[in-house]
Amino acid sequence: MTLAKASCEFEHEYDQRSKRASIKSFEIEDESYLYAYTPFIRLKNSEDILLIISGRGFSFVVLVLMFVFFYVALQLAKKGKAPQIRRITAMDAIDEAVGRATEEGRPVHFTSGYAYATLSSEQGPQVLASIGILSHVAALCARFDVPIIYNTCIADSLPLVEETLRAAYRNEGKPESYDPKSIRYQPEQSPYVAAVLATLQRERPAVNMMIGGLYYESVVMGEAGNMIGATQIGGTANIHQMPFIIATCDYAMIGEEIFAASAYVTKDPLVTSGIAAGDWTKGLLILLTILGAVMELSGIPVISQLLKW
Amino acid sequence: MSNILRKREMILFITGLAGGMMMFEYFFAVPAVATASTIVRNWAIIISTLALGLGILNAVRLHSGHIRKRTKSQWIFSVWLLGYFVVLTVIGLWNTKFIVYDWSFKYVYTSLSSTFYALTGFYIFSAAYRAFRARSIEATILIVSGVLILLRNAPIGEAIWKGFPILGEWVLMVGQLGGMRTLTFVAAVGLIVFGIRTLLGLERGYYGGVE
Amino acid sequence: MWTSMLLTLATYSYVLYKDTAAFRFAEHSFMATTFAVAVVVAYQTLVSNAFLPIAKGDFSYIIPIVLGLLLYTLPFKRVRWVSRYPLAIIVGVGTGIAIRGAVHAQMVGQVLAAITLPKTPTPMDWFNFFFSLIAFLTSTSYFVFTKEHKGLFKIPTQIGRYMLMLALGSYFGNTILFRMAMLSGRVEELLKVFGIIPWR
Amino acid sequence: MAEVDRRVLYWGIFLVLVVPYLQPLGLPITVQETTKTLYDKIETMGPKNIALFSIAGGVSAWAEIQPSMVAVMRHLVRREVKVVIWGFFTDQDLTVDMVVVSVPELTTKYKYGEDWVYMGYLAGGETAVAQLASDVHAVFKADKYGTPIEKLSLMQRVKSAKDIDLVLTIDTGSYIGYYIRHWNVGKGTPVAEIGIAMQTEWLPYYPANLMAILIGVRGGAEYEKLIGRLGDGTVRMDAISVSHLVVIIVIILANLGYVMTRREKK
Repeated sequence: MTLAKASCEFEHEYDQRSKRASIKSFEIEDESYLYAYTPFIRLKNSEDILLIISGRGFSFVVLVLMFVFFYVALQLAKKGKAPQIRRITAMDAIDEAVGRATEEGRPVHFTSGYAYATLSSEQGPQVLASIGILSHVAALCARFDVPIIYNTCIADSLPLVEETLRAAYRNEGKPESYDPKSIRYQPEQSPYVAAVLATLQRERPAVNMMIGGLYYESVVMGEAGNMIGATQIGGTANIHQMPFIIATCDYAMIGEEIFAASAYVTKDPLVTSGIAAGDWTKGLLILLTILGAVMELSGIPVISQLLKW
Repeated sequence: MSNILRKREMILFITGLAGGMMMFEYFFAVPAVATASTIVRNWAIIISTLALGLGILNAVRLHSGHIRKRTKSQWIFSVWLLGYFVVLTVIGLWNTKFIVYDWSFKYVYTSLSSTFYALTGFYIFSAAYRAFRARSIEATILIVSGVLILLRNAPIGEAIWKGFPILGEWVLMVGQLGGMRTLTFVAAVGLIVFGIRTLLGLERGYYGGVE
Repeated sequence: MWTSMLLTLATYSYVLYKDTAAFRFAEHSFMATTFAVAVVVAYQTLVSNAFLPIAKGDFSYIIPIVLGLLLYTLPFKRVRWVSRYPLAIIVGVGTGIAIRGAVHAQMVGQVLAAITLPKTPTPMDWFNFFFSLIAFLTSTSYFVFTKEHKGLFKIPTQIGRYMLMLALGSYFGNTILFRMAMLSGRVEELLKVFGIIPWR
Repeated sequence: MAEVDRRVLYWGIFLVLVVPYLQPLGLPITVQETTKTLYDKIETMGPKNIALFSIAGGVSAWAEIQPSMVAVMRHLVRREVKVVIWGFFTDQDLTVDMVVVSVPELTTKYKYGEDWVYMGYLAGGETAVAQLASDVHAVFKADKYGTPIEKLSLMQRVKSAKDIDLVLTIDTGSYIGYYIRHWNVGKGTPVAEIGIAMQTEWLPYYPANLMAILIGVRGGAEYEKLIGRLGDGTVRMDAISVSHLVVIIVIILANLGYVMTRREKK
């Protein structure tokens, strides 16, 4: 099994001080490299059958470690030694916000963002986390008889959302109150934005929650929600939208917080134990960063070699 | 048979299998797995594509409800939506080059897509107006870094004072780096923990709460 | 051309004035076309990704089609559960892809970048190196969930918050550039269509 | 002050964005060295020289590259430099049309075949660029309109990269790299880039292999300033400048208002 050799060879000299580069010589072995992604993968030894793709070895170790940490945390939780989780204010605010909606007799609006319009992209987990939070919100809405509106453009998430809402109403003993029309689908991103704008303006929800794989819609929905004076709770792990969530929402969750929140609302130690596993991983890699920086500075590039393994 | 198939464990097993395959393929160079996971990815695309029908059913249900109930200042638009959609779909499936479809594609679909995207220009402005207020030290840092970037991007900043682009450049190339790295890093940690939870069936968003 | 601009104006009437009938018209026309385009694109995807391989004799592609059709059991209470199987594949693929990309590029890659020393450094480069290193460490401490941010631990988390704000502010400022360029492009087209400025 | 109706802001930004289109303001902008070198180079060229206009960007990139393309072409025509056009994007005919319409001298002052030619579309990526460097006539047998290459007097002078005095690669991808490798390193032809904002990643190759680089709308605006004819680039940069200025002013006002209301409360 031979994957392509690094086929486009051109030497280039780069002068660090002046930040100038120049090409000295070049050669092309095979034009097919233009279409192949293989140059990015270097095989260590073509004789081996099971090979770790070079450069990804350490990442694999980290991933395995995380599974181990998760297992340990779960076992600890089963023994009743669940770690304490710090408060997530945005989640605590949900109860109050739904309460306000009850008083004002206005609905609650919930949405999970564009997320490339499918669960099978790398945005999928954010949408799942969002639906996890939705199950909590829906239960509250069912309890207090507040209508809930869910706008989405992710067709393959519809079965999940339906089951989540139905389960929420059933668990509160009001299966007949579940209205399938509260889930509204629009194809693609911009019609979805249009529909959310329309919903906000026409049905004037008291609470506007946008949690998930948000894209440009974050600032549009956030400002439109502000205009009608809704309490806004937002969250995303997409870095490029975090500033807008923070700017437009009363309560914002950024990055890891939305994943943690979906566990946090369950208040179930078995579920929240995983958050501790995440903290341990962070701690480990932080130690590695400090150690690595010190060693690099003293001229022993062991850690950086390890990371590149 | 259907009792076994109904079990949550079976569904989680399939999920784990598909997820495990994607991860394995990424770390190990085994041609058989690579081929298999490409096939599974193609399956996922096909299934997602077929899910569009669910969305259409959803919309038809919503809007036919509006029409039946004659919802005030809505039902007429619902009629328009469904009628236009059916006509356009039939034409589009028959021939995408046909004038009605082509015209709608260019002047309604493409044009309005960029119109809606450009809406953010308005909203980002008022968001900046609200967010950029020096309520606290944090907010002040947010303003200073935001404004420096604005002055770097607009040629007028350079014309006002030569130092603005240099400061803005520093914020962009160095100042924001650490924070960005953290956000990338912790989002990944959270995501992986969440992913493990999903695969183990502990996650409420994915059949955690249903029997 | 004219239609598209009238629809654009109708859309902006929502922002500049209020929720008008014109906006509703634009909204519903837009949704209808997008639905139609989505159906046509989906049909083409199915043809090239599934029907053509089947026609060529690769019958394995019948499986995803059957799985996809299982989604449509959703309205029927007794057999609803079978719709979970196609979802299992979709969610599995999504979770797997997300995890594998996250661990490599977003975790190990970031640590590696944080400890990579500047080559041929100037004093400024050293300052920048330590600044971003400390920013990384402190702001990560803000995301510790199993410890309340109190006492000694409050110091790094507070600095971390400042660093996060620095990052988010710069992102905010940078995005304004692209969004303003988009909006000004729409303004340009409006003016051209209405003959206020000439086509160049 | 603190709570102005949002719609006032929206109207404000909308109207402010209209102004530069009605009257280009030509707000101050500093010309970068990487732009100036291209201007200086073309200033030294004349009717004896031939420039290559290679289109490797689609219509979708017009928003960014159109101003610099037009401005550079205007400059070439003013210096009476001969121009050869070819490209690698299927929708490039529209781009060529746009340039011809924007620079009418190409049809009035210039004679097709003698002063400028459009050779048409070419597939093949790096291989094609490499082959063109050594033998243009082996690749193109006729121009876009079917005229055999032998009958085009300008093309009689263009056999290989050595006959071209300046390559202008209009780029949204990696064609700039192909030209650097095969035309500049291989044959010594000067290469200049007209690119989208992302192309700054090639900046390190300036000036060793890349003689100039015009980045996005800003590059176009700078070039318009150099040739003394304000156009789309200037207008768009004005729009950016004005809108950013308004944003900054509003932020300052908002903060003033905030401080005032806080004082009143005290």
